[in-house]
Amino acid sequence: MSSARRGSTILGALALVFILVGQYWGLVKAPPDAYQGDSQRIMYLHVPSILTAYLSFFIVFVGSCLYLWKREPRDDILAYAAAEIGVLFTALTIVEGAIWGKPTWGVWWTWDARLTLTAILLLIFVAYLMLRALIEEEQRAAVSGAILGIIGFLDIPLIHMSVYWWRTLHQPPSILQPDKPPWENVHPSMLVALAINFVAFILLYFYLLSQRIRLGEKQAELRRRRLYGRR
Amino acid sequence: MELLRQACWLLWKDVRLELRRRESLMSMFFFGALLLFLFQFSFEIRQDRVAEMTPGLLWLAFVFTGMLALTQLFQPERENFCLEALLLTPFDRAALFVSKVIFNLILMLLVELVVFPLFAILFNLQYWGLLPSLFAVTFLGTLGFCVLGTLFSAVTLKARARELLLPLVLFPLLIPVVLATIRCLEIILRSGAWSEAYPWLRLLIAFDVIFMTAGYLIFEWVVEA
Amino acid sequence: MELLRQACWLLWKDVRLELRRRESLMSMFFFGALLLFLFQFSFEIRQDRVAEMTPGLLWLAFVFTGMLALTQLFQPERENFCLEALLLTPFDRAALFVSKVIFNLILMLLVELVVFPLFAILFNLQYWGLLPSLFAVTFLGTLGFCVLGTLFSAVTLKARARELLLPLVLFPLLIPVVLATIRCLEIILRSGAWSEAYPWLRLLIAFDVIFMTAGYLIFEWVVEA
Amino acid sequence: MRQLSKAFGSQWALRDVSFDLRAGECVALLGQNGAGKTTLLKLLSALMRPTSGAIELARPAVGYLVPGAHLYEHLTVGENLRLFLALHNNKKTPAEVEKALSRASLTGAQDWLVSALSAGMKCRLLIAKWLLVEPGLLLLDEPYGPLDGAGVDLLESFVSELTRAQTAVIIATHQIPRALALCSRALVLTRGRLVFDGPRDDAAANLDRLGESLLPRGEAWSY
Amino acid sequence: MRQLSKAFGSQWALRDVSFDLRAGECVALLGQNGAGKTTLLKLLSALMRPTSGAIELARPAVGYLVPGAHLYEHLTVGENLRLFLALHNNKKTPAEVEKALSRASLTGAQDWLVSALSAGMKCRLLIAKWLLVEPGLLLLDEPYGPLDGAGVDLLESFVSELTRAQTAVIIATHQIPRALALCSRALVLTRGRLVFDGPRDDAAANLDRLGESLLPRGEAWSY
Ligand code: HEM
Ligand SMILES: Nc1ncnc2c1ncn2[C@@H]1O[C@H](COP(=O)(O)OP(=O)(O)OP(=O)(O)O)[C@@H](O)[C@H]1O
Ligand SMILES: Nc1ncnc2c1ncn2[C@@H]1O[C@H](COP(=O)(O)OP(=O)(O)OP(=O)(O)O)[C@@H](O)[C@H]1O
Ligand SMILES: [Mg+2]
Ligand SMILES: [Mg+2]
Repeated sequence: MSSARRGSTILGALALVFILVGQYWGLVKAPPDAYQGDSQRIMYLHVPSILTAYLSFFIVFVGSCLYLWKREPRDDILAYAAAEIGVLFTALTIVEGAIWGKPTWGVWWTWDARLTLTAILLLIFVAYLMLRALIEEEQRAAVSGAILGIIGFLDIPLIHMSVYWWRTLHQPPSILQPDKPPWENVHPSMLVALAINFVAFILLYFYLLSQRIRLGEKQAELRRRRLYGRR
Repeated sequence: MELLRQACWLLWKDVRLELRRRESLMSMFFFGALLLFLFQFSFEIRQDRVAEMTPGLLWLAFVFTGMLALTQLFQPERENFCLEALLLTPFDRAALFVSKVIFNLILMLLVELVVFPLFAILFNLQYWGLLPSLFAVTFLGTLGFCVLGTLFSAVTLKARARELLLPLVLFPLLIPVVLATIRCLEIILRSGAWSEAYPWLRLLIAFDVIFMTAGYLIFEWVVEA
Repeated sequence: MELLRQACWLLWKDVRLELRRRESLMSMFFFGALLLFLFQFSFEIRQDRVAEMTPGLLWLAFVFTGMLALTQLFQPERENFCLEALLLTPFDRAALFVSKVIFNLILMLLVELVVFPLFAILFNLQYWGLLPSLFAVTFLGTLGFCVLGTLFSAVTLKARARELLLPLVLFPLLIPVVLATIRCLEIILRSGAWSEAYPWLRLLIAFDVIFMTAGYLIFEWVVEA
Repeated sequence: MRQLSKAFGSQWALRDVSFDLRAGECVALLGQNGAGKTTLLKLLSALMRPTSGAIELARPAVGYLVPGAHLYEHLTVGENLRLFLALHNNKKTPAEVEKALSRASLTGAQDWLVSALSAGMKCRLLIAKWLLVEPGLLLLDEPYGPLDGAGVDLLESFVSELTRAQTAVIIATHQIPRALALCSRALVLTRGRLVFDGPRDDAAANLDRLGESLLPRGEAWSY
Repeated sequence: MRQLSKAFGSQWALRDVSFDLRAGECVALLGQNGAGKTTLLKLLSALMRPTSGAIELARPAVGYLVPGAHLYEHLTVGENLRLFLALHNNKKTPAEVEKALSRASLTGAQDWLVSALSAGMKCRLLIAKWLLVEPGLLLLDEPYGPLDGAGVDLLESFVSELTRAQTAVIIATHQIPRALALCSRALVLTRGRLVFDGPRDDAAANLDRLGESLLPRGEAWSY
């Protein structure tokens, strides 16, 4: 228990260090973008956030499968925790993207495939949380969540495909293409900033996840104590 | 096949109940008709735009009426602990899934059968020749809708704010179905060419197959204690 | 006012049942967002067409929410003979009608409150200044919808054959309400001029008043043995 | 009650039943399964309309207790009581409510959802409800079913309190010994017809003759 | 049954209940309101999952009879029976079904909607259903409630038939005299704990000590 706690704390500290370094690198050391100027620097947050969100979805899936299979409350706690943090990072991505979009595209939102996909991701995660919150009985809520976690994950490739085709097969790609940064002439320190921020976000993610799992375990422990009395 | 035999019995039960009360069908027909009127009054559908708007409107009408049916799909089981009564029997849980999917499919197809011609008349469309292909595509889409819809109708059986929660959970997952069906319909209406629609059609079929399998495998957990 | 006091208690009960926690409200918000997504996928809503399509789309969203809510409106009373329990008390039957209408109205207004701004943001509309008038009109339309819908939903509570006629009468009545509201919205969005919308508005108000009175008078007969 | 009849479809569930009730009277309503007891109670409570005949009530407030029904499962015990008391225009104080609940051994269950109560506890809750409402006529439909010994004691003391307060009580039940011990008068229905109406001792003496299957074989039904 | 426990939220409904059942045994399950009888039966029927503990069944087919529940109200009697028999993989002929119905005095009610049956008739219908299904373990939850004398006779002959056919039967009830007369063994629950498990005569002798409020005041409970 306490070694897990220590690990989590170290993770948190590391994440903090990397975030600080990454921000320094992103905000100060990396040169401004040739076309977009300083607003491009938000990329150093934006891209790592969506990456962690994807990771989250995968962890929800794994936790859900394990829970249905083994019925260990531990796996359910994992899935729930990952879903909650997933919402956070997906929302973060969208907010960052929107903030980025306003100066570059002139609008907060556009129906680009990638944006749409991210929004759908958010909706699925949110539906997961709602579903769990609106079912009274604990076991029922856990099982229902697991089912949504699995089905949702299976659905992602299909949603991905359909949304991309929707935007590409149907009409010419929109003039706005956020996914084509001028990689050819990227400054190396841009890449370094991005890499550091990747690591920072992954660390941060696992730190939050471990904390959230701990919270879930504490709640379960509390319920057990109420039942069996202090031991 | 044990599963099919049991599913048939359960289906027979649902059909019996529906014939006796006609609750779902009635509200679906009314709602479908209301939607058509709504479309008629609110979107000026001009002839040149028909190919573009029709699939969206039609499919939207189907999805919405389908949603209505889904909120009531397990009503008989909710009353009088009948779900428990079913669970006491040693039947294959997947049979319940299969029967409810089929029942829902029947309801929706009936509504579609009425709405399609009504739509054509109201909007003066001339797509009678295309009707078989349109219907085939709609069938695939409806199947996908029913499969996931039934699954989550069962999942949200005991939830509060159910009528809002169900679409909330369901719609994001249904996006491939919605997009694929509409695009297919559009392509057929525009050019009548199947070849262009193939990728979408494949997607639709993949969706149906994946989630029928997944639902079949997972349903046991949905209804158990 | 005895009636209002009783209606308040009944309303309190419904609200209690619905929101044991605040998540129901959140679900409303996401529900609104979801509908707009669905529209986007169904029709390519282009900038130049938005103003024209807005009233229809908005009302589509509202009618859909309303219908879903209606199927569940009397669910608490259906279970466990609770309607009988209510009828055993000497309360004014109309109070039940009033409370259910208000409950339904609250639900729909909440969704509308979310959908309006969301719609504006997602489709880049500039109707902020018109919002109060739009909302006023929508309110009138929603009221009419809720009144008729509540009656409709109460009727289906009883399965007796002769009363199945009532929905047949009630449902078509919804069409003028929806039509009037859409026309009003359209006019306001197009020109912002109230004067042009007056005839429709008067029609809408007349409908609301007539249906509310009729519902109030008829409701006792609908729920009584 | 005059010439009360009720038909379902082409079938009579109740045929020309007439009787008078005095205030403060306790009546046992007996009869086989399907004899029409529940139908009669529903007619009296105005939850059903008679096919013919009329009901005249001196005090219109009718209470009708069916174990397990008539409660919102997803409201708490306290919320259910508050709602129904408010609709009955009943201005009992929270202290009185608390007292009624404690009589029904439901102290501390105020904040439980009704769906979390056991069958007997729901029945006790209904008793507490009518205890607070004090109706002019109380109809009980098979109230003994889910109650344990203490619950039966509660029910019977509740009934005798009501009759002392001039409320008429009708108990439809198959627990004939208990019902006859409690009530002063008995009605017996057979296939929708009122075949006996008289004091309990006459009923007890003639029970075998009145309905063949009222008692299980060999049951001693002393009271 | 090993160490069966069930908690609802932070409250135990059943605490470490363990017992064995032999084939053909008839067990009376007694206890006050809220003691946990229904919870125990639901766990045994696998309609609920235990919080801890495990259940081992020799013959997996479990029947669970709760008067008034488990029937589709808007199907007819015949349709209900046909549906459930089909799902139980039970190949009884229509003649056998007719016979079971006539034993339950429901002849001619085949085409009635279940919603048109009286409480006792529904209970008889459930008895007919389990009579046809012949489960390996039958759980009865307060079956006496809505039954008249003849119905009780039917129930008891049904139970003794089953036990003769090596089916184990558990009856949860507050009709202690009847249950003890019928059963060979008794279990008594008090606030979720099994406080007695033994032959019925021991139970009968110790009843006052086991649960204060199992019997109404002054009830003679000879059997
Ligand atoms: C609400 C708005 C936005 C959302 C939801 C969003 C979402 C995403 C997502 C999901 C990715 C990862 C995609 C992948 O790796 O496959 C991504 C990457 C990226 N986004 Fe955004 N984005 C938004 C706005 C913007 C804006 C305004 C810009 C800049 C003009 C931008 C530039 C980028 C870049 C440069 C990448 C990474 C490079 C790449 O994968 O090609 N995004 N965004
Ligand atoms: N809704 C209904 N539709 C048609 N017939 C009905 C309906 N309700 C009751 N009946 C019939 O009326 C008769 C009397 O039913 P009732 O419920 O009054 O009997 P009961 O005396 O209460 O019996 P029990 O002791 O079993 O509760 C029965 O034959 C029953 O089938
Ligand atoms: N779904 C539930 N949620 C929470 N608590 C419950 C639930 N079901 C039962 N309980 C509680 O568990 C305890 C046992 O209930 P149970 O229904 O098993 O009692 P019982 O022995 O059947 O009583 P009765 O004789 O009244 O039927 C009660 O205190 C009850 O409040
Ligand atoms: Mg009855
Ligand atoms: Mg019980």
